[in-house]
Amino acid sequence: MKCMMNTSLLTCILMVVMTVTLSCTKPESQPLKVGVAGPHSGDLASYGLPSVKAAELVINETNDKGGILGRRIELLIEDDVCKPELATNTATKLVSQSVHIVLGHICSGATKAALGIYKDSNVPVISPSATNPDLTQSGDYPNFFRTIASDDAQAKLEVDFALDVLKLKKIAVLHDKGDYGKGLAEFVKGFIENSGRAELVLYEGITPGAVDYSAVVQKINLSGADAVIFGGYHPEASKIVMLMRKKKMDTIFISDDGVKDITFIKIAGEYAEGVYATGPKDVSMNPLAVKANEAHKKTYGSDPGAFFLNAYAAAQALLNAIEKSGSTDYAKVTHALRTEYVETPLGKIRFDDKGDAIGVGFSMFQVKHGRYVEIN
Amino acid sequence: MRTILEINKLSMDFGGLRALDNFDLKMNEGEIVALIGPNGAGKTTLFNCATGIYAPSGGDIFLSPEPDRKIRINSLKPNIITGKGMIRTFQNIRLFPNMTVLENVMIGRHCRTSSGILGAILRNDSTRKEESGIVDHSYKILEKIGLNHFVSELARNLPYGAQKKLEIARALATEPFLLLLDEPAAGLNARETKELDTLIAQIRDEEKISILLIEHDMKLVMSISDRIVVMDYGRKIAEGPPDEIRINPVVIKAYLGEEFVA
Amino acid sequence: MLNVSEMKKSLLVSIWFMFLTFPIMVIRVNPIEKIVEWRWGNMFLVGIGSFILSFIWRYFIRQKESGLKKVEMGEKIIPFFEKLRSGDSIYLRSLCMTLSCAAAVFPFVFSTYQTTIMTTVLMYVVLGLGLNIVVGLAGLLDLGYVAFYAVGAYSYALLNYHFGLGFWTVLPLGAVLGAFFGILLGFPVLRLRGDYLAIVTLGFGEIIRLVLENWNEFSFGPSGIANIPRPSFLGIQFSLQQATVYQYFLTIGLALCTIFVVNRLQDSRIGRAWIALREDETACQAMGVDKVRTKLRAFALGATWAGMVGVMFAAKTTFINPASFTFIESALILSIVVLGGMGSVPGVVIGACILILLPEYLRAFTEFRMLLFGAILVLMMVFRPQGIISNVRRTYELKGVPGRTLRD
Amino acid sequence: MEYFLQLLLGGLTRGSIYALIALGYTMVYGIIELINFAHGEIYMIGAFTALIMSSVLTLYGFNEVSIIVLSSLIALIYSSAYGFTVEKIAYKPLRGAPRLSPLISAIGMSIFLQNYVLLAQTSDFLPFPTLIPEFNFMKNYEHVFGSTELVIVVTTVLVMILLTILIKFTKIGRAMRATAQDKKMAMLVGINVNKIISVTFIIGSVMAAIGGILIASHIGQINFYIGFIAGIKAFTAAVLGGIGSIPGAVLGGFVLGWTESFATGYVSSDYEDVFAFALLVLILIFRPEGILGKSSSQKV
Repeated sequence: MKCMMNTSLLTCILMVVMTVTLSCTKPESQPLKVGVAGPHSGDLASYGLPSVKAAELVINETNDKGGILGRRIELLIEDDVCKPELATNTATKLVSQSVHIVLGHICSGATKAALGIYKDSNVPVISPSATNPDLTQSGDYPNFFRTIASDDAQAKLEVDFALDVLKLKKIAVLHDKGDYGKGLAEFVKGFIENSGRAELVLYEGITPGAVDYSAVVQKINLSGADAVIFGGYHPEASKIVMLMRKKKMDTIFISDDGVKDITFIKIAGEYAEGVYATGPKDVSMNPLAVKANEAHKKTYGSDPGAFFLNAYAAAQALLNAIEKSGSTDYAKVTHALRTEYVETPLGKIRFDDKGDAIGVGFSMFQVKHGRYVEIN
Repeated sequence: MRTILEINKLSMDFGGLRALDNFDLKMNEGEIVALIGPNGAGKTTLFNCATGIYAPSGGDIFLSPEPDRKIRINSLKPNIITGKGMIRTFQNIRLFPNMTVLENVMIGRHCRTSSGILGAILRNDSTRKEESGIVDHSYKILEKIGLNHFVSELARNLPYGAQKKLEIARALATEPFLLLLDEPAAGLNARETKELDTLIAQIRDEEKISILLIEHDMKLVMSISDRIVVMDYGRKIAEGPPDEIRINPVVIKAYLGEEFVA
Repeated sequence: MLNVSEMKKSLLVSIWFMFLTFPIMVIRVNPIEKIVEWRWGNMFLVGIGSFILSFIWRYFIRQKESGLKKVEMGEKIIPFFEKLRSGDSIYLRSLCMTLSCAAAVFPFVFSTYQTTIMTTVLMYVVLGLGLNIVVGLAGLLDLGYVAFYAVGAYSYALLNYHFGLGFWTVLPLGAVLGAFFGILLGFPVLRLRGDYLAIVTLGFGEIIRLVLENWNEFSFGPSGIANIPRPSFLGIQFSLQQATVYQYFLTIGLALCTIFVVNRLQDSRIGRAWIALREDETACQAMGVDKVRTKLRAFALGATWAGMVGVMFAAKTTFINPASFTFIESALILSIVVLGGMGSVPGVVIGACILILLPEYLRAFTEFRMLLFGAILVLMMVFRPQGIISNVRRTYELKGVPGRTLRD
Repeated sequence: MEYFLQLLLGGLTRGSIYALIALGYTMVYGIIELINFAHGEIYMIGAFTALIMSSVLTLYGFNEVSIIVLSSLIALIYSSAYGFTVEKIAYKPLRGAPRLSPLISAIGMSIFLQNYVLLAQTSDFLPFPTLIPEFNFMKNYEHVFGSTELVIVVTTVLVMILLTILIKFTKIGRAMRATAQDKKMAMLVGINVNKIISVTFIIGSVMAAIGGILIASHIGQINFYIGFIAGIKAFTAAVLGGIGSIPGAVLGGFVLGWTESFATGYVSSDYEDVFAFALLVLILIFRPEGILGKSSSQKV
């Protein structure tokens, strides 16, 4: 009983102390905290690390110019390994460190898990890569924005292209059973079935990392599909394309942003020729994109990785919103994100009410002579 | 004198090897019977069949725990057979090495007690009573066997002789009416063997437990057993009181070879 | 110590490691750009590092072999916990008091983040204790334990989604479903022993995950289920911070309950049967223990806790997808049990603290965290394979028996 | 019919890879009863070394044949060196420890090696050069069974035959069998048990590296994570065939490869792994010692 009394007394004292410390207003000169969250270790690290580099580049540049609103910017980099349960820890940690805005997370699942925490703490979040439609369309997360098109938009583009431009009649849809790939494939399947203009001859998931895909490739062959629409990332895509071509199949291969990566062409080599993939509008002529890529090369000595430009644009949009709104207040910043255009490597963008970017155009690309060429 | 164990035409094949061949055996209440025979004669296999570790290829085993009740125990699970009142020890000691001596014996009480998960968690009156009953009973057995100064020692730390005794104690905790001992004297020194001799007699006389034992120590066998059964190549080659067996030419031949038969 | 032969040995080790790490550490190729980068500095570092480490390694190996076993942890903790076990009331009471006070004020002293982490640790304590029943006590190597965890998490998410059932309703349901799946798995694998059992349970865990991943109509596939409500208290909705604290105390409650139950179980008739089964299956059965029932009980009880923690997990993260229930998760829980010391309750608690907190606080070395995690597992096993706290068998009160606490 | 044949041969190719890795598992398990979780990582390191070496050699202008031979050879040497070292560090000090300890140590080693390669090299997928020379083989049926597949299957069979000869007919093979049966006895009759265990790890690692090189050139890309999945599958294959048995591992590999191939071909690749594991569970329930494993009757 005595112990109980002591405990509660101690608790009371501590709570008072806490309240006092917490309510102390912080001086404005404190740095602006930008969280960067995503997978930085584990098997998906290659999708998360480029965002860290993008954030570092943008923020170093801004800090070199004297920061923003007279405040320096501090990066808080946290790993979530793309796991929902770790993402909630990551988010809580960032929130505990009173982060102002967050660039991340990378995977849709991790993003969903983390968003609830950011929402309760009024932290705006911009993801460079989480494409799950629910994130914006459900209306559950008013604090969420993204610089990448959602799955359904991409799926629509793929299906329209297949039906209207290529006039295909038999389509096989494959996915990698992942969050992103399967989500996309579900939409593709739905659009094809609704159109009534083409037949869905195959709908299957493949196991990423499996040692061999020849069985599923044979199955595509047997199904007599004119084209394969694949939802997933480039490692599996290149394996399937290479196998199909080695087996002398000339089935058209259409895929998504996860495949519209230069690595895909480098790995698949000659076999990549003719492959279609959707992706953000060609920005290679965009001077900002050129600049960002060069900065990456200069600083890190290599070409940027996946979602680098999306992350770069997201970082710029975040800083722009803070600058334009003149504060870190949640309402003002989100309002600014929705109203103020910003020049980014992806073009001039702002966000709509749901949080999707306006101005990030999507188009279809095809591999020609070892390069992705935009199809108009 | 009623029959408590009846084995009829028991056979056991391992692939092509016939380890038991139409083996018959009867045991009466209160008897100490020794099972002898050269290595590989099928003695341990018989134990394994009787206690349900192996399923015999043919024949029947009947157990009669009380008058007018005869149960066929072929291929019953070992734990069921133990529950019926027949228990065995092992040739190469099979204690629970990382449990204390007391706990080893307490395992023997498992089949005579019944508290379940809920009882264990709630530790209600009946469970507590049962628990303390288990402890007391087990301790009494250890006292009787003379292992009470080892109660809290881990079984693996016991000297060899004590481990052998502990096996017997553990078996006794299951309240058997028939105890099968597999080479209880193997590896014991003369003094320990002497103690074992007394112990076995004591178990029979005080606990009213009949005993079937496999043993190579002839001195021990001759001194304690009421009847000896000799096995060779899975068959019974002789049976009778010790004095008869001692001079039985068939037995001598099996043990020592042709040339020793006078 | 530092004589010539020792130096020579270490030099050899260092040369060997320089050779060994040469292609991976020194050369980095970019086959796409056709660039080869030579990093001779790394070779130098490996050489120096392995030279020094080999001395330390041999020192500890000698320590271990000479039977002194003066690994610090062991020396300090074991006697301490033995005192606890033997019911030394001063130690017990003071420790409990300190711990409970610390636990009670923790969320008010530390940040929400720290509280979340502690909640996670406590969940793994419960998972570890649950698996401890199966692996530590009954000796059945289960590599698919995470399946039951998934069952719990999905039962809350789905029952809430379809029928709007609340946390408190599903918590016992999760436990029951966990137990049910435990028995379901238990039945076919009863005959298997050792490593066969391990691989089948691994397969079972994978099957559950794959079904969740592929069966969209049932589980919403890889995109998972979002907006799972946090636990409520008499219908009051909490803010994030309050909910975190609330969950923290809930998990403490569950953990205490688990410790209580596991402690009672392992000192009961059933617990003894489990340990005996682990020690010698044949002898155990011959002594009258029903193998099938005992094993099934272990599986079911172990899975029960996983089911409950699963429900808690879903309520904590508010989002679940199959990616959280991979084999690595099972391996992590198993590591907690083995690292802590199989069959030992305080061991599991400490194991969970180390294995969950370590990667979390090693975030500073984000990149190296998993590397260190792997290395620590290996080192721990090499230098203290019985775990941090080896299990101590209970001694019994016997009236008027002197010297009853003899032990090794 | 052609479709069936395609699946059959596809399964054979896939099974060969499983078999090559499974051989390492089964040998190690046979000798020290340890599931060597780090074995998949050895396979990955073998493939990585081959990639690094071939890139370097290409850069220095070696001709094609010497690149293939040299980089494969170096990869085999290195992976066996890794296998050897892993055993010395993570398993040897654990002889006689509780049974689960080496298993945890192995899991730790596996995590360590994955991250070691991740940190020292890259997390990205890297294109792997075609180290298996392509040649004309049944030109008109190339889409059914190409030269690469042929090389993979033939190599596996050859390796299995060589290994069987090694174990059945050589001195070291006899010593290995003796050690597997009874370590204490083997030691008593003068076998250097530690050496035999090291040799086992080295041979197992060589198999894994062969598998790694073959599959990497077949698939055309690698990253640090390939070892984990292949490792689990191969271990499944080893258990399926009867762990400890060399032909069992190969047969298990083939059965697993076929199961996956036919499950994909005739049902759906969604449940490819479910079929594989379900088969494993079924086989173990009805034949707990695996397809070719010897049933060990317990001694009492």
